[in-house]
Amino acid sequence: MGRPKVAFFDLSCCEGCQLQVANLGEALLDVLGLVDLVEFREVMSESWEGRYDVAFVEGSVVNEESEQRLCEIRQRSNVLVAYGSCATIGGVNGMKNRKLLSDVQSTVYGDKGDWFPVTKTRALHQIVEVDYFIHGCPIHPDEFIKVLKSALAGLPYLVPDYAVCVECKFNENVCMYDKGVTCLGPVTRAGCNSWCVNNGNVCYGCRGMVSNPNQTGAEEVLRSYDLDANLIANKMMMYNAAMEQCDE
Amino acid sequence: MTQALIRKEKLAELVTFLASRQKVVGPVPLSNGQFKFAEVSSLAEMALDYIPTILPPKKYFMPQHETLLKYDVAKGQQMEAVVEVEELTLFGVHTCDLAGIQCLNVVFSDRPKDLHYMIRKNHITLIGLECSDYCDSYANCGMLRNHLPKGGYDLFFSELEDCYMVDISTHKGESLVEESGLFEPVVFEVEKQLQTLRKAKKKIFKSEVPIRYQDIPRLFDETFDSDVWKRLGEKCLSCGNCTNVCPTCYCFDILDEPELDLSKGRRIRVWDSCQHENFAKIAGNESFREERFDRKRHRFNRKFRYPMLRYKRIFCTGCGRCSRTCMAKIDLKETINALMEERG
Amino acid sequence: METIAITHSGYEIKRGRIAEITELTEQEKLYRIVLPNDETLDHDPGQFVEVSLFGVGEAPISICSSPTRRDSFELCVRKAGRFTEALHQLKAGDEVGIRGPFGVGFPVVPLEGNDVLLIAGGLGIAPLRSLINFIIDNRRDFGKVDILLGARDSESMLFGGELAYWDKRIDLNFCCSVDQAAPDWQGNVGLLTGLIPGVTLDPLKTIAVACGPPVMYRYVVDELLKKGIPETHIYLSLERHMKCGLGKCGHCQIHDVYCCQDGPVFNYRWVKKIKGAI
Amino acid sequence: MSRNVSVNVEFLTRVEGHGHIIVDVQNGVLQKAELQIVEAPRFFEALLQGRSIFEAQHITSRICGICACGHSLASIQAAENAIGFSPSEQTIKLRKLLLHMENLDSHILHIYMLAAPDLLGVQSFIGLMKDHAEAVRRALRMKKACNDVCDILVGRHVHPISCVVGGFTKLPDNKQLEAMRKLLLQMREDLVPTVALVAALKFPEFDRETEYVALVSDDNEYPLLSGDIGSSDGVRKVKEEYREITNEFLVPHSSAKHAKLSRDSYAVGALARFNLNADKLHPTAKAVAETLGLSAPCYNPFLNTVAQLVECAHCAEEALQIVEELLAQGVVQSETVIVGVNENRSIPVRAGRGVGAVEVPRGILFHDYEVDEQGIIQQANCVIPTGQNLENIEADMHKLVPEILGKKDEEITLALEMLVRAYDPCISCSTHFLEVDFVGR
Ligand SMILES: Cc1cc2nc3c(=O)[nH]c(=O)nc-3n(C[C@H](O)[C@H](O)[C@H](O)COP(=O)(O)OP(=O)(O)OC[C@H]3O[C@@H](n4cnc5c(N)ncnc54)[C@H](O)[C@@H]3O)c2cc1C
Ligand code: SF4
Ligand code: SF4
Ligand code: SF4
Repeated sequence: MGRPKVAFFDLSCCEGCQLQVANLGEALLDVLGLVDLVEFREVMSESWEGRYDVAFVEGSVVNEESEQRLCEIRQRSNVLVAYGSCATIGGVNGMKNRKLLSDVQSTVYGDKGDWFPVTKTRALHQIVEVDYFIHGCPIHPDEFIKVLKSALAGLPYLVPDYAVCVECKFNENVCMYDKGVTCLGPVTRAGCNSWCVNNGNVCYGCRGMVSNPNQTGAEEVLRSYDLDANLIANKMMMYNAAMEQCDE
Repeated sequence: MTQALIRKEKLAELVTFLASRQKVVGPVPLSNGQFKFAEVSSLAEMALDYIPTILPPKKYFMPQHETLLKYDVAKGQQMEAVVEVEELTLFGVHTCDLAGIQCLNVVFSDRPKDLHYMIRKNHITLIGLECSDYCDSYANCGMLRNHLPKGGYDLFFSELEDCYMVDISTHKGESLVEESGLFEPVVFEVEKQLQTLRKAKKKIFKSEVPIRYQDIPRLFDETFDSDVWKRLGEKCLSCGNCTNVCPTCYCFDILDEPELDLSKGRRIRVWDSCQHENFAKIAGNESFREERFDRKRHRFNRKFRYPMLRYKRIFCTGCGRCSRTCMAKIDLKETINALMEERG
Repeated sequence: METIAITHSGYEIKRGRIAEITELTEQEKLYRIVLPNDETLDHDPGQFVEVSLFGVGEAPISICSSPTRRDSFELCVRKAGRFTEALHQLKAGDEVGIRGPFGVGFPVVPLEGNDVLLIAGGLGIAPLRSLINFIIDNRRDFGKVDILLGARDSESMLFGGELAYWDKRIDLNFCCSVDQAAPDWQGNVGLLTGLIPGVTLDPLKTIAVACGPPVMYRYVVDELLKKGIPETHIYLSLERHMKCGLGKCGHCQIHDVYCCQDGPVFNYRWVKKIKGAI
Repeated sequence: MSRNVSVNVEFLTRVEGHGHIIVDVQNGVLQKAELQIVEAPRFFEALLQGRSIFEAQHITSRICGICACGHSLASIQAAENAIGFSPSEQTIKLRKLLLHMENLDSHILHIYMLAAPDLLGVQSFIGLMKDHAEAVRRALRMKKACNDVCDILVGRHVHPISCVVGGFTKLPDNKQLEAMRKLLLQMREDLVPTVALVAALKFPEFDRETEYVALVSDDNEYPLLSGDIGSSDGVRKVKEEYREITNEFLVPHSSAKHAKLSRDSYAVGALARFNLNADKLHPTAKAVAETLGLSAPCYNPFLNTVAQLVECAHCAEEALQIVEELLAQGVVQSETVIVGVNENRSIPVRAGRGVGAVEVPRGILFHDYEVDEQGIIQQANCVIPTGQNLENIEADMHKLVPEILGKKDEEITLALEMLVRAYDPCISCSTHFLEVDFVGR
């Protein structure tokens, strides 16, 4: 049996997650020893006509073209992995869903807004079936490797469904709330090893919310910091706005 | 056993001596008036006037991630059970945390014994340190009678006017005292100072909640259906902070971590929390503590009632960490007060 | 940091070889497992083992064969998720890891000399099968034996051949019911609890043992009590999330007990006291 | 010679983002030479409106994964200018260090992984692994070193965590500075064979004189993080007047806006910086330029890759110097900031406008914010280097195609791809900019 054919694709995103893969350093060579990398537009000109055993797709769907591309990739892939917040939950691209699309277009392109048609931002699983999720903006290299291992072993990868706080406590950080600022750790699903808090910043919720967050409880906590309602909503929705529409 | 004393000016030398023997861990300051146990090489790096560290010393007895087995499935299910240990001196452990370690000792030495814990524990030298006042308003060690030393250490230091009175409780402690050559015999004057300290503590460490130790389990039994739990459930974010920081919470999950080639790997255990929704979920998606309030109640009962039935002791040390860490401001003392009020 | 190899840690596995796999339904497979060096598992009916696949994990599975059959033991596994699906991929000859047996099983000693009423719902038949075959192999030690079995439909009924055999035996009263009947179904239709009133029994001489999904218990117990069976004569097997099997990891804790060590089989008198146990 | 050529490269590879190259020659006459930008727009300017200025860095960093640190720095500069905050000297020093690492990292990626395969006649760095295994390992090691320094400094290179408005949320201690120093010393060593590798490459010969735009200053520092905007045609403006430099306009085949100044187009990037500021480079970098035969002014856009390597030497040396200075002085840990969305009011806020102008790997980057007295963003504008280069790339294509018409179609296509790649375009970045007032004039 040959090594599995692996390909990387990107839709609308910053391509930071592919860079995280490229940045694995020499571990990348170990990975390349296990798989047959057949397509990776950002760093390769090769292309592949056959089926993909594993397709990693980054970025969100923001227009009809990208929707079509995604469907084609899905059809040609045995396993589809959504990686990066844009792909798994819509991510920062989703913020525009809370505004009028026409306003958004004219803010940036003036009266030429309709030269570049767009749709609401959607995560991949809102359009096609997704087999694995690697959350995060950007993805954490360790989790990428973990998911790759699961995919190669044919096992599901269970995204932690507890809060970032758990890892934050494992790392014994001084809590941001004790430092007088608010943090989305308590409602955000773990898996990043509390990356941001380890580096002195707050969690922005890039991995999406745990499946059953106590949203009212969390808003209550945020309110006690004298933040206006808009700021609180903005904070909670920086990454999660595209998922909101899916709940509707 | 016996006692000795050490002059304050010799303490730095003692720490250097300990650090020359093996890794020494003590309380070091972080930002915002918080502390953690971390490796030190001198007294100057430590803050002996600390309040409870973010994580209790349990992280040295049962680390956040701990290898149980190493495996290799290249030829079937092959494995080797392993313990990762290192010789360690824990310096400056407060009485509440000593009590916490004792709780863990009880659990892990209960049959079937947990060898991983037991072996690691035997590699740790424990040096306790007495508090003369409450750490802060969250602490409630007085209620749980953990403000006084109750064993569980090799050496125990009580700070007096210009020396520390040192209680030597084990052979290991005794040989430390002898080898260091820094201790002196106890003199009557110093013994008197210790008595004065303990007397003063009696006044300071009054129970923060008007309930007697032996009545606490019954309170929880009688308030199982209380509305107080419902109210906590509305506030709780289920982040699990309270369990991770608790010196007597020991629940864990077991996971496999394969290496990239998928054949070799480790089976590890990782701290888990009864506050997480999936903690008690079984196949068919039935969960026995689906509601937040139910999980909250379970946690409190696991501190104050269930262990009394099983291990004949309360599993709250009074360190106050859970209240200190909770961003939803769920407070242990307030909760007990509210339960008492409601019961009338 | 030093790594010391240890033995008898409780987490080590025995390497069990799968001698035979029988597909019972689309969801359930039966595994016959042999331990190395002809070792006997030496379990009690109602106990469970932790089955392990390195790289995937572990899951508690009831032993569904009787301890009287000593050369191997059997597990009936339903595909429920990550681990059980991986287990379903295995072939005869493959190895699995085995820890255990764990827990307190069915009350074999109190049952002896008494009439026995066995009630199984769904997959609950798996652990009970161990007890049933144990009783069959020691038949004269027990009084009258009634077996009540409930399943979703005839398709999901497990151990079909064996059921027919039990049905045929004159020293067992066997009775089953399905929730939804296919057109060709001849037997009872309706909830399992509906079978209880029809059983003739001497309540003071009967010990009832039930095993099934948690929702079933409250109704079953109601019916048994209506029959006049004393609370202390009722035993239930409780399923909880389990990880270590050693009474440490906390997942299976109900009040002050650990299901994995103190259970999974409990007397109803105790269960009744504990809010939320069933 | 009258021939027809039709080049249609869909989804240009080994560039960041999505673009097509379209060239149409009819009877030997060039009809069309376009770099189509088909990246779906992401509307960052619109997303920023109504949000706290303290979130701007986090959001705009997500414009581009490759230049995330550059965006962060430009965003922070604009934000701090807008609210009237002055960073400390230590902060500025650390930011310079970060910018050096960003430029190094991006240039190495471009030189080894994106540009070198063309020059060595393979399709990708995977192809390089056969004959140039050592070079691939070295490239990965050098990239890893940049990442490791960034990990220590700001938590990660892609979307840095700890550099925020006000300073740094985490500061390196001596142990970490030592670790950075070690990595940079290794970097210095690895640059030597890199220079040898590039010296041996043959770059296409092609010249087109154009206007070059970059930061300029009156002191002796090679300006990257501060300065005025200058051009080789003698324009000089303060950064707040960047719009008079960029003069952006829309074209239908690109979701990225184009720009022009004194001529029909201008260029930014490593070569522009080199042309304007070569005399301010670190001596080691000057020596590298000499070895590689690069001297200012240079009008061959293919040599942008060479200018990048010269800058690598500069950045590595400067970064090392900063780290060594910090080691000597010690980092003042009390300067650590805790900001969040400023709910603790640790930074005073006022209404105002601020512009950030930073030399990021691909050229000069502008962020421009207007905030109200609560620090809420009213207007935002970002002008990205690649956008500024697009018109110039097309002008190059217009000159290049007739010169190489004698070649085979595949060769023409490859030459065009190489030309575009030489600019190291960052297309995801380039599709977010500007406001209404500039459109369609
Ligand atoms: C004492 C006991 C005896 C059992 N006997 C059998 C048996 O004979 N045959 C059989 O098929 N199953 C039995 N089970 C259930 C079996 O353990 C679970 O179905 C199995 O653990 C699911 O693992 P998974 O990895 O496939 O599922 P996952 O992918 O982990 O999850 C699927 C579902 O199973 C639940 N689950 C996960 N782990 C456990 C666990 N340790 N215990 C219970 N539920 C869990 C999850 O909450 C989820 O709802 C028994 C359980 C217990 C506690
Ligand atoms: S800093 Fe954030 S993630 Fe960490 S414990 Fe506090 S709230 Fe949770
Ligand atoms: S801490 Fe929060 S924002 Fe940061 S990486 Fe983790 S989930 Fe994302
Ligand atoms: S319950 Fe709270 S106060 Fe008690 S020991 Fe645990 S953390 Fe400390």
